[in-house]
Amino acid sequence: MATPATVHAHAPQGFIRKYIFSLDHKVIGIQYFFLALTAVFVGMFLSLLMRIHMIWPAYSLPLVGEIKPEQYLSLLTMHGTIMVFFVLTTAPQGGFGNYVLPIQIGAPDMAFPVLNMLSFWTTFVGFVVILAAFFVTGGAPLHGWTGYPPLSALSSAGPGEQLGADLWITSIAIFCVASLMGALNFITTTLDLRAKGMTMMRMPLTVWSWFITAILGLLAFGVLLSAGILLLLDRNLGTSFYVPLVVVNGVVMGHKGGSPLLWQHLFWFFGHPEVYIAILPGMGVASQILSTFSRKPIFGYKAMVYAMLSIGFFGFMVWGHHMFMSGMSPYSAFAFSILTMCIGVPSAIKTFNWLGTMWKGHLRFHTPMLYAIGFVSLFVSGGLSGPFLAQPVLDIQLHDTYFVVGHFHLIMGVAAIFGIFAATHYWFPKMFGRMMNETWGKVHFFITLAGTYAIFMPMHYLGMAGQTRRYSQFTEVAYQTKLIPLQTFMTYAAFITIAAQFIFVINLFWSLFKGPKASDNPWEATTLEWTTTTPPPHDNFGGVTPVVNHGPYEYGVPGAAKDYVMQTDPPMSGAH
Amino acid sequence: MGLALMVLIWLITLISTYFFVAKTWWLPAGAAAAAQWIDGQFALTFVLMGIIFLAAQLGLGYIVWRYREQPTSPPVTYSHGNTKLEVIWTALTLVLFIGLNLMGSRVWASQRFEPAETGAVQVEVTGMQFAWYFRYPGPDGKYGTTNPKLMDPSAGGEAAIGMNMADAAAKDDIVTGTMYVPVNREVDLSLRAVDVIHSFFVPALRFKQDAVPGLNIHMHFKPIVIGEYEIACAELCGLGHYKMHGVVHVVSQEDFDKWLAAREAEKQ
Amino acid sequence: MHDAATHDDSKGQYFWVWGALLVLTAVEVVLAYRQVFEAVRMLEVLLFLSVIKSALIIGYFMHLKFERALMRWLLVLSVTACFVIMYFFFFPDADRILKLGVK
Amino acid sequence: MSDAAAVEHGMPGAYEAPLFGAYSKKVGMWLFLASDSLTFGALLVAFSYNRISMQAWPTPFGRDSITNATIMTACLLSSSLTMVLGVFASQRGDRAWTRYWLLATMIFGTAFIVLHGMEWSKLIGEGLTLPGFPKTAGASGEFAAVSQAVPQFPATFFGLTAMHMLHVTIGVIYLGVVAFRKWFLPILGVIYVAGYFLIPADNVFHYGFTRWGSRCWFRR
Ligand code: HEA
Ligand code: HEA
Ligand code: CUA
Ligand SMILES: [Cu+2]
Repeated sequence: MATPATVHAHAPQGFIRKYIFSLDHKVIGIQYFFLALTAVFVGMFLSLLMRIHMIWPAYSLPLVGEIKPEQYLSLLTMHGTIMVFFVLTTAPQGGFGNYVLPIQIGAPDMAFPVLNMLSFWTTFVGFVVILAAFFVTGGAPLHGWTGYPPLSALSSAGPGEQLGADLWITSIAIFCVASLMGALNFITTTLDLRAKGMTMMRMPLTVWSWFITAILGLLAFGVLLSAGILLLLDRNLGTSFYVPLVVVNGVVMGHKGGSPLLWQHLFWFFGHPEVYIAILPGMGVASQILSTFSRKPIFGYKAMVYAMLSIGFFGFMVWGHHMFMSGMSPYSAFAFSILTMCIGVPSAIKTFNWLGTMWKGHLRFHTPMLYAIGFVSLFVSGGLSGPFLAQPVLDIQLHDTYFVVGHFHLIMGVAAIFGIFAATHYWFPKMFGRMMNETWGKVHFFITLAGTYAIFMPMHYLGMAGQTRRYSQFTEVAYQTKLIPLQTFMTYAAFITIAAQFIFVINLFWSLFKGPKASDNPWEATTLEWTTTTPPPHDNFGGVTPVVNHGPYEYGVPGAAKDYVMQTDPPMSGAH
Repeated sequence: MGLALMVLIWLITLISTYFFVAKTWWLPAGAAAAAQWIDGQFALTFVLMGIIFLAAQLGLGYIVWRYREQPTSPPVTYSHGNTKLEVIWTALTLVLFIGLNLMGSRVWASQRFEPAETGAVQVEVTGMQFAWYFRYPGPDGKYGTTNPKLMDPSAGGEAAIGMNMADAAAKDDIVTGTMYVPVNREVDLSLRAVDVIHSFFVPALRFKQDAVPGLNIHMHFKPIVIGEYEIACAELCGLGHYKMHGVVHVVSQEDFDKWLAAREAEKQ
Repeated sequence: MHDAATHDDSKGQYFWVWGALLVLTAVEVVLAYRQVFEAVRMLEVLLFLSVIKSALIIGYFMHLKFERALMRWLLVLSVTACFVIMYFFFFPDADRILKLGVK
Repeated sequence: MSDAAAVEHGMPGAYEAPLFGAYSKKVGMWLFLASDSLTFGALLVAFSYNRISMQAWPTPFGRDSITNATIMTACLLSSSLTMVLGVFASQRGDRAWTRYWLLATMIFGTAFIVLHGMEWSKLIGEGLTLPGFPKTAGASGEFAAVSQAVPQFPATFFGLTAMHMLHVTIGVIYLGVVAFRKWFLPILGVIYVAGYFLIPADNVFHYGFTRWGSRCWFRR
């Protein structure tokens, strides 16, 4: 397998080796990107159906027909799962990470290209398997993306809990394997393939964020894999890891002695690091872009790195905040609560530093910058509901209400997605050699920012008023019927926002073919991907390995010829 | 562009804040002893987070507009940050967070670490797809045993929770579909579930606890306002999750005794 | 295949380690089979012996001993830390089941 | 993998020194081990969780089982030794001995798998079964009772050891690929045929191994 570097210099020929089973990290990155794009549209379509059903439960849609409560729950489960796994774990890490990380550290490819290809195709299989759950008897599972047993472990507990649930778990297990392979590759690449002069403390914050994300993935996905395997055993071989003696509809099930809490522990041990897996790349991208378009060095580079490291570190010790009401030991809740609050501190550092970066800068409002600013705004709005949820006493009221739904949509459903939007607009020229249309990008940005706030901010009000989540309609509980007008407003907001997403895809595809040609460094940025040609050659730097002489964000350096100093520029006297 | 963005961010911030401050949608009026504490903690957190929210968002909007690139902008200051500032805000947020946290934990401790007061009303809550059943131990103060093999949800009531009528302690147990509790007395709940996880959530009483199959979780609360309060199931439990609701009637002690006696009489 | 880390290439040590592992296994078996200690103490002793064994295996056979100190510490600490926190938060709940479990 | 190779062969000056001073494949292997130990760790934690939450945990294994398990452990321990010796041989550039040591490692691994399979078959024969599987006809010993009373016991036993067996099997196959390259598929075929004749038809492994295989084969 250790082929000499010369082989690498010319790209493989033939369609299949070049575009389908390519070993080139750039092609794989683009494959991940389009997989995520497909997934996000599936997920979005599901959320559209959900929003419609909530307000007009009896409405019969063309093609889809009338949605029954159990089908609503299937939509919900698939929406959550697809969005979290196949969009937010796939696009920022597998997509942009794969494409950009090797270039940003000056490597010709990932450390293990074959593994890289395998992890993409494994992810792809996982996606196909999860979609298949829609088409089997009983339909997609209805146990939510968290899949709490016994509901998820008993095929008689509800429609969709038959083959559909097996497929769901299998898909997740496959996804875990794929992510483990990916994580391993990212870490190794970052450790071993940095070009001369690219010390750890000169890596762009994006690289740091992908690196830390990969570490989280490496430690977290294995646990979910095991948990999933045990759940499969419970479902199919009658074991009782998660299921105690239960009676479903008068029928005594054959299980006994298991504990539903075990799954919750295992799931959230993975699940909380997972949400940081979703946001960290977004943070990296925001830092990169804010610095670039403020024409200022990032404020507190080291602090940013340590903040991300400590987010990763604490991220493993807070999972219990999802379980305050679950019957977990109330003493553990104490510890989890304090640790969860601690995680707000590095997030606060990051927020301050983002603001500090823009402070007294020269802000250039290209589309990526708008999304990065939107990211900061949404991250703050979504993050600040965290300290409410993190206090067990308040969580008594807020747990499993729309307050939580509002929290994670703002911070994950939109902030992290804004990270993707920002990254797309920022790296599109490099990836496809053309510029995206700025005007339409801005139109899309404004509608999406206002629209998503309009959908997800009211969720906090609903949550405080006691609106429980995962309800397919609000007609049964008297106090909740009073909240229907607000829900209706959210549905209309969702219509507009979802419609606006077509501006984005059309812009994307139009620019892919018709956009103006991009120069090598359209944003006047400093990191290594902008030193090579657009799009980069097969081995990224055309046979040479770059030598790095500067930190990643050298903007406005006094005494420099331009207002930015590329990382590969020759060393200057007097500057770092 | 900078102006437009500032206006949008400010608008979003102010409109959002307006609805919070105007309490257009707010926590339902509290009807349990703990509500006062919880709401206090909520208000405190709310004010603190609200200030940070406003400061951060309005600040963001302002920076965006103020520092947009203009021909007249002075050259940027080349700086890699300020360690002192960094340390200051780290320390501040840490203190703030931990302080907030410790303040809130007292209520938690009183609710969860200590058993119910003596003389509390005992109620056993059983969740099953998709109904709540409430059991009172009767004069003997003891719940009779239940047996999974006897559970028959279609029959409802005692049969649904599988009460073992051969057990002497079960003879005077009362099983109902609505919950009655006397005002100003602690309620000692035992929460159980027979099939999947449910969650007993009464917003007005500031009470929520998952009912987990295989566990018998004890919790207590003290209603202090007479009234009817709705229960909503707060843990996804299957297709009927949205309609798994019930009512807690908080009544005076006399009314409660009367109600209990009537049920007892019905049973004979 | 050979990296810069200097290490003692003598094969002998591997046979020693191998022997030690076999002996430890035998000791474990005898202890467990003869029920030398009472239950909890027994578990502690066995756990202790297994930790020694896995340390030997990972250190010698898997060559962790010969890696850079930084790598050694990072790997061992991160994995151990995960288990330690799992230990502290998972098991109190398992214990609660004993008390709260439906009899 | 040219770049990995580049670092491996120490292409001077092109790259920053790797943080851990190890070439990529080695780092990759360590990372794999870290994630793998968490995967298995989670299984063990699940097992301990169930065990703690259970008042009476059965300890039904008798002398033969323990002896057998001891031998199995010895096999695995020895396979580590032969593997290390194999690494030494390859460092000396001694291809023949590298292959022999790898072969020895595989033999120990295979011995483990076979002993494991025999142990399983015996236990199943004595009535230790998973709830989802048919009960062993006529079994009424302690194991049958345990399976009834504490289904957790067979569940964790089979679940965890199956994962481990799978792990060892994949390892042996991978070693085979390393040791034999293109010869490996024929060898695997031979093993398969041997398995087909050696495993009795009423054995569980017959399902996974030969019956499934022969079905696929003859249906065509
Ligand atoms: C990208 C994903 C993401 C991120 C980053 C976060 C970040 C945080 N989350 Fe969130 N969370 C989710 C995704 C995410 N979460 C999801 C998906 C769920 C629900 C899962 C389900 O049940 O389906 C959830 C649920 C959830 C719960 C459980 C609620 C419940 O079910 O009852 C809790 C409780 O503690 C919580 C807390 C936090 C906290 C404290 C942070 C912190 O990291 C936030 C830190 C950020 C800030 C604090 C804002 C910025 C800082 C400043 C402006 C500085 C100044 C601020 C102060 C001094 C206060 N989250
Ligand atoms: C990333 C995660 C993500 C995203 C983006 C969304 C987006 C949306 N979600 Fe969802 N949602 C979840 C994750 C997400 N959600 C999860 C985890 C749950 C919980 C499930 C459970 O309870 O089990 C949930 C649950 C959930 C509920 C709660 C239902 C209930 O509890 O009963 C609702 C209700 O309104 C809802 C609605 C919406 C809507 C209207 C959108 C809209 O915003 C859609 C508009 C879409 C966008 C603004 C994004 C467009 C993005 C792109 C076009 C990206 C382009 C991609 C590339 C370039 C690669 N979602
Ligand atoms: Cu019961 Cu939801
Ligand atoms: Cu969390």
